Amino acid sequence: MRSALKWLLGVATAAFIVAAFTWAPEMYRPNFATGGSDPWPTFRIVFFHVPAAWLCVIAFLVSMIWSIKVLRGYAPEKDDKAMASAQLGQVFAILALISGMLWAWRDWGALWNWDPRQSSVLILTLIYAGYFTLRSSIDDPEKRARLAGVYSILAFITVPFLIFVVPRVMHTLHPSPVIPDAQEKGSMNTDMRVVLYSGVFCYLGLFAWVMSIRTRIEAVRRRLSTR
Amino acid sequence: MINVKVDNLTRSFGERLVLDDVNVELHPGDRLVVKGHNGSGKSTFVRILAGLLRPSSGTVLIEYDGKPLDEAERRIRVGYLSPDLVIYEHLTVAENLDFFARVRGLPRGDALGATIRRVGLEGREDDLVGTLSTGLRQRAKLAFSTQAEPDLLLLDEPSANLDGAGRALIEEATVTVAERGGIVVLASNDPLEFALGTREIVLA
Amino acid sequence: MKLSWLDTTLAVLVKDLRTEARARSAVGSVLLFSVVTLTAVSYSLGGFAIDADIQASMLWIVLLFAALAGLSRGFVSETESGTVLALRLAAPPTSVYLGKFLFNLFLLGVLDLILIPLFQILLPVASANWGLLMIGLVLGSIGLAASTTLIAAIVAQAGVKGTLFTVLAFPVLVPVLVAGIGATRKAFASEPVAAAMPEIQLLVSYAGVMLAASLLLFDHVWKD
Amino acid sequence: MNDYTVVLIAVLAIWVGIFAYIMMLDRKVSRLEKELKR
Repeated sequence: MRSALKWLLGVATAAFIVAAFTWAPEMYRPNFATGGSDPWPTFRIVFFHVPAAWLCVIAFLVSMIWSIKVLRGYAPEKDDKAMASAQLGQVFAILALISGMLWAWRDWGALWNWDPRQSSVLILTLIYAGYFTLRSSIDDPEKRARLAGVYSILAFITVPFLIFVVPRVMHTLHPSPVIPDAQEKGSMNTDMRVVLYSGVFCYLGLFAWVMSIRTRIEAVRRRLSTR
Repeated sequence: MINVKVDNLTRSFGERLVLDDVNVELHPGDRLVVKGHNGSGKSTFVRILAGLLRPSSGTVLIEYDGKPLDEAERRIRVGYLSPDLVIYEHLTVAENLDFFARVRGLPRGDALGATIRRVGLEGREDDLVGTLSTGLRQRAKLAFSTQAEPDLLLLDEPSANLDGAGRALIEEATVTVAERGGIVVLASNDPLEFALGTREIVLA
Repeated sequence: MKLSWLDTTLAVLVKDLRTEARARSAVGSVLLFSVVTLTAVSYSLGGFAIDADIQASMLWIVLLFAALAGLSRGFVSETESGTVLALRLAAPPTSVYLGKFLFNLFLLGVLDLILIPLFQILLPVASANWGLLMIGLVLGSIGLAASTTLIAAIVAQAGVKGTLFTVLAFPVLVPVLVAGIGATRKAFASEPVAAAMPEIQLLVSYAGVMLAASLLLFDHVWKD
Repeated sequence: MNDYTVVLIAVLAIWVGIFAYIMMLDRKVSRLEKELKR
């Protein structure tokens, strides 16, 4: 049964990609010169950008949850899961950054437009970098799991500040981009949102699948080293 | 009264098995000498008793009047002295002991005088620990370990750097704790210290 | 046996202050770093008339990195010298964290007292709502001290040198940096305190949440 | 179909590649696990 699920994920993601490019309705943005609005094809990248940003946070949440379990009672498997989800979180963060920059470059000619959500993903990437640097500097497995776990919990607590509070404060620091921030999901109609959420589900499926492989690899590696 | 029960204690660091299935029971008045060549796990055993290290498997039960010691009690009822124990070099002997008494919630003031006299550091209490000779520093550390008149005294090679008078202090501390119904565990390779023990175990 | 946590916390603080008075390792590095950074900044900006926004950002960047230069001393000096063993044997963990937290707060206080006048000399601000500036600095310092104290403990336990402390601390401190700059910007623009309410709320909630989390997490860092 | 078909094909190709790679990893780990069980 398991492999059927994997093939389903494969097909579903392919369908999502096609839908994002074709089925999802065209997005328009106001054209100040003509007063009307013209099509905005590059907007479709949102279907790949936003789910990646979501997964980056979800993966960090999963890593924090496993870190709490590690602190409750150490077990190598728990630490593997905390590390694996953090690694995947880093991958999704980079994916979100790249797609964000690609979009910003296409639309505003600048690779970085200091959109508050975009910079919170950057901060998350820094946190992940710190997390892995800390892990690599401790040898004893139990101590590494414990200290890295504490850091991931402390760091995750700042995520709500980064996502909800800092953007509000940060807006006052930078005038928002000239074009009304169409990235706000609120301005998307239901069809678009269907595609977006299916994107999130596909990413979630991918996350769960790769994470299980990652943790099984760690388990095999541990059994090999102790045979 | 205090009792110590160690069952199937093992401890390994990564692949290296340091303590392999150690079993011992200690009762009030016991003075246990832990023998074994370097690297046989003597220090690890004492550190686990002091609560500084968790066993890999097996249990270590330290009970006072039938109740297992909690964190706060362990800070007062257990005294620990080892070569890697260090006290504050930028503080004087008196300042060190005053600080440790305060964080342990012990009486301060003249009680400190008694501790200082017990380890023969009268007249040196206002010297910075950093300026003391290794022998006098070892005495200051002994003061730290016995300040709370512990029921369980854990000594890891206590006579290192000590002269005759210093060794006498170790013996006196050991006897005092045992006579009070406490337990002493002394890890050592020094034959002179073997005589202090009433029981012994040898770690392979 | 009187074991009030306040007394044990103050014992740790007094001990650190006394050691610091003699060794001067933490205060030294913080002050030196701030003077050096500020001079560099003012050299690069001194000539131009810069507006309040830039000055607010400059102040907080110098403050943050000067703080990061010294705030790990509290724990690292204990592990380097080996006194961490005696401290673990004798002191309750919560008092160790709170004592070190207050010590870091003291360090930040000294840093502010030196930095703000120096800043006013090198990069003068015409007029400002000094009250709002003070609120921003005090609340920011509490948040800064809360999380850096726990991260310093992690770094000290990891037994690792160099910049790892800054790498770990910076991303966690971004909310304080953003809110601090926001509040200071409004202070330099002489706006009333009420105008900086969003920033103040962020600073207060951040400090509260981080202090609570650090207190809960510290035991796991402190005990092997 | 809008004129972004080239990009669509490219993204689909990338996804097929990723999917195949992960499936291969999955199979390899399962084989290793069976071997270890023996």
